[in-house]
Amino acid sequence: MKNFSVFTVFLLLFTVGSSLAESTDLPESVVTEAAEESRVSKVVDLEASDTPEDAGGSVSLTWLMEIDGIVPDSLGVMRSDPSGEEVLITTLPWGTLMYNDQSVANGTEYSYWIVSYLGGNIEAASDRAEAVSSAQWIYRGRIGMLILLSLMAAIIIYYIESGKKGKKLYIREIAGLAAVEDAVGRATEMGKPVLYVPGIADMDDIQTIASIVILGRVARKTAEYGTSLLVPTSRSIVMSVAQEVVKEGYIQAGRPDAYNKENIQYLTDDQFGYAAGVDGIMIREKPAAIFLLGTFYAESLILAETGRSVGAIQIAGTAMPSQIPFFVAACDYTLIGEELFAASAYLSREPKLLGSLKGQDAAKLFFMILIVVGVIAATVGDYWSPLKSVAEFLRRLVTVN
Amino acid sequence: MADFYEKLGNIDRRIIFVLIALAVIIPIIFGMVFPNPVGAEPSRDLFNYVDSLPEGSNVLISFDYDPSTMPELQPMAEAIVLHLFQKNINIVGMALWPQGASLGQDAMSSMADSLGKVQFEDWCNLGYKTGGGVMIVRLGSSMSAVFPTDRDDVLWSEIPMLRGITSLESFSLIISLSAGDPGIIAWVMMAGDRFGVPIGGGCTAVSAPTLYTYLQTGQMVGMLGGLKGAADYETLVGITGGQAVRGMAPQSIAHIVIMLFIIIGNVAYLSQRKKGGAK
Amino acid sequence: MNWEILGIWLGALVTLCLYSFLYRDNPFYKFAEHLFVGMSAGYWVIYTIENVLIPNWWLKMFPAEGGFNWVWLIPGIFALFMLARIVPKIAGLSRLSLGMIVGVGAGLSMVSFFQTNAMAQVKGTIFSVATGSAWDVFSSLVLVVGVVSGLVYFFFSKAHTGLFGKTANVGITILMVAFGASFGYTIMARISLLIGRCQFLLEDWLPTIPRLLGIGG
Amino acid sequence: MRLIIPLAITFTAGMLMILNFFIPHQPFRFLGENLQEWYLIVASGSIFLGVMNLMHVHFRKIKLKLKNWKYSPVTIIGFLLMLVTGLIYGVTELKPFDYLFMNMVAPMGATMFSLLAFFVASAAFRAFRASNWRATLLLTSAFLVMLGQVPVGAMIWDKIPLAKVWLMSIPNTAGQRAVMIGAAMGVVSTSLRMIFGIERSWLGGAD
Repeated sequence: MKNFSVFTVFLLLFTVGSSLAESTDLPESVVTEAAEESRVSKVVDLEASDTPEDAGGSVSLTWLMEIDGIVPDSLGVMRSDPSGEEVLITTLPWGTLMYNDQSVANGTEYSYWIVSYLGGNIEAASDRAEAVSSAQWIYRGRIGMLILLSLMAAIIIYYIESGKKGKKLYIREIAGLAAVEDAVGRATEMGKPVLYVPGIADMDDIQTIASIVILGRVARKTAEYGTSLLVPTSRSIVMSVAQEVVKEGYIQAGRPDAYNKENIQYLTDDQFGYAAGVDGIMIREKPAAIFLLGTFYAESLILAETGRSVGAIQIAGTAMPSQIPFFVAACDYTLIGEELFAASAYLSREPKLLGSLKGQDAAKLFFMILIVVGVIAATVGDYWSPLKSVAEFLRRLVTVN
Repeated sequence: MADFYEKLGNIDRRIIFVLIALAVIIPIIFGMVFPNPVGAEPSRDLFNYVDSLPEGSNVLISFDYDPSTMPELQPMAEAIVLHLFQKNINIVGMALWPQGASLGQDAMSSMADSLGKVQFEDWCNLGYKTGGGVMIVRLGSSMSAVFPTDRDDVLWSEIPMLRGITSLESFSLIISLSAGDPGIIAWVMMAGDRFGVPIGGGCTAVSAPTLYTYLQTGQMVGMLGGLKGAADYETLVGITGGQAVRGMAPQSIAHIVIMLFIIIGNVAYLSQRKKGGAK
Repeated sequence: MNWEILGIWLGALVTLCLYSFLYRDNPFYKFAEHLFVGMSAGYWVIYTIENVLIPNWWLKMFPAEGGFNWVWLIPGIFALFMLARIVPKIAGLSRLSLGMIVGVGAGLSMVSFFQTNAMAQVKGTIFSVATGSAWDVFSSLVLVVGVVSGLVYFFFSKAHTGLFGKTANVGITILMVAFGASFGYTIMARISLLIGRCQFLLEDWLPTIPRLLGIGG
Repeated sequence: MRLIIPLAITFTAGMLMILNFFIPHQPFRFLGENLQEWYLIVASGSIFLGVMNLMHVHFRKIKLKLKNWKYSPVTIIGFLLMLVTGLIYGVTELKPFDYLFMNMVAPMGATMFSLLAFFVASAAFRAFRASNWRATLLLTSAFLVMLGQVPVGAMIWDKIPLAKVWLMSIPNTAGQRAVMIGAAMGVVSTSLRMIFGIERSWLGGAD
């Protein structure tokens, strides 16, 4: 009967408000005892800790449930701060095993416990767990990546600078890019347009950015040759940027009058609606050269096969591993992965851009060495343990959490 | 003759289109079913592993998918459940995806009804629990602490078949039917690698290639990949005219048509080249 | 008027119109293509308003519980700058928005590509090759050699001659085998799409014809 | 000169996104998260630029009676149909907008997607020719995987499905990894060129 009244007090307090300031004088042992008598499952193994690697203001709670006992309706997460003020933070469906309290201040020690409700009454409570929230300045699991990324950036910038200083840099032939001039030339001879498809991603996609830079170079060539250039886009911003760079290409070629804004048009944001529209353009305008450069998904082959059927020279390029095989099968030339990003340097031959290619190579070399050393260390490490830790270290270095 | 090969090598692609369309339409109209022999592949490995389990062992099936991938994964679920029941192995179902729990319930209860298996004695469904990999680690120390009740709030202690089960190590095999994350990878890393429980699974065709590496390293005992994997298991278990096996008929004919065209293309190409006709 | 049957018919007609493209360009395809472009553009405008502009912008600037969050004026202003392109005189303002978009995109791509494409893949390749059967060892070696020689192929600043060129050749060969396998593997998923459309036409649409003619009821 | 401010914005935004990845502390967290949201809003708001262009192109076609102008009204009507039903009835289920989407836009998308079944066939026929040994490897590996995907493969030899698994898990993984690691280098380099304003042609001419 005494227990019952205790619960009534709790219930009242809960229904009236969430503050439990007055209930602090209730001995906690009473509640625990009650739980055992009525045999309602309580929460056990409650652990509270600062949410790691965040901007602070958050405590993570995890717990388990006692198994033998009556199943409660729900759980209530309780918290008290140093002043002793107790609050019910939230009620959770029964069966939940974790919660993030986002309503704490940094540097304050809070005490947490979880109560089990049955029929609106608190029937059991867990032990308490304490935690202090704090903010961190770095994701510890990302330090390895930070080091490697900074290293790479430094290498690339170093080579860009040395390129600027006029150091002569070699670049190997890239078949797909060597063919750009021929493709535009052929279109001119045949009196047919050039079609440029910058992919279906938006301007925030790095492949689209790379594609737009190449578009600028291609536009300059079409302007020099006096061939019309069609650019259908699937994103408004890409359309705007394409208009700018094509116009600029025509100005640089000294033919601003030949620039036709109407040739660069938006179709639709819809992946397959765009594919249908571009297919229509291909089959009606019959371009002699088609460029498919940027981010492509499943529409890659729909475009490439239709382009093929109108007899165009096709130069494709993407870094999407799943779509490269289709371009390889259906196009005359394919820029595979990194080759797409090398295109602007290749086409412009600007020393600083060539420098960045050299930097990329150095970075690749670094990773190749990392792989080879790692594999040797791991393999030999199976027989001679000191090397095993080397392999472990390298694996940890490239692990990102 | 060379002229013939040249024509053959440049067949109008519309002829290919018509044949592909027919290859798909005809099996659908006539409801064709093809024999589906299963080679030495991961699906057979999984079947053999399950087949070798002793009667009365416990197997955990995690239904980690939702309705969008049902065409591939539901036939797998049904075939595996049927196999386990036939072998008198107890099934404990659970899910890392919210909707997986009810899809698993469908598979288990429909098979149980037809085979006279009893819920709570031969099978039970613990339901969905959030937390992915972290939750799996906890299952490694105590199953009942994570699942104090089953999906319908029946207490763990009141389910007779769970009496001998304490942690993941009580299971002879864990099978994850997985449409993505969390799924097989979480089970392999958290349950397989940490607690040494054998892991098997089924996944969509799209994600199969990334999971093949786990077979290579022995972190998985076998795997069903996509519709073909589902059809394999149906065949091995002896389900005739199953959902997946039926889907294989148009697939098979279409694949054969494409392969025939590749052969035709090469015959034409090589003959032309022999005669010096090729460029 | 039975809306459900009308819906099936609309779907079937546009499906057939688009398939006619496989034969050659024709008025039916032209019609469906123009319709598709128009309707999907309209769809995306509404979708964008309902799913981005209202919840992610308007409701954050003017929350349901009242008040005004001035921070959300900033993206609004940037969006207006972008739209300034319509007026030639102030079209230059759009460069400010472009600068932000490209900056966000470049920064985000840099870390995400480096994390998932470089770090994770390198990590996956650091393992002991001397485990399992002779065949497993061979496979592991092919994997490691494939990755390293594939990377050699991508070297730009060194001529592909001599030993270096031979390694690059191994790399491009492995790439070709990979592309072939990937192509062959994807065919099944593509055929499944066609099966889906054929089932729609044969099992959903065809049966409505006798019903419409009053035969089956 | 007019490029300085946009380039400064690019630099700031790019650096913030990078720092946000490594530093959980404020204000980086707040700025990083907000910038992504802002980007989304700006990109979404710009959709009006595109549709205005679409309408302009088609009205112009009709006015100048350019080639195929008779189809332009179809695009315009289709666009307005979706726009008006969406604005009037909203996007909830069983409303006209949803009806049009489910019964017209979605089937058209699915149909275009399914064209791939035909195109993989014609591309395979044309591209997979044993013209040199490398092309032969491409062809063989595609052929083996295709065989391994369907029952015929196992009928011929029960190791063929295994060959498929090997090709997918070893050479395919190796090839994909090489492409991905290489591409990551390209992305880092391109991003750096953007953030530091080394490559600025995307801003058009203004200097």
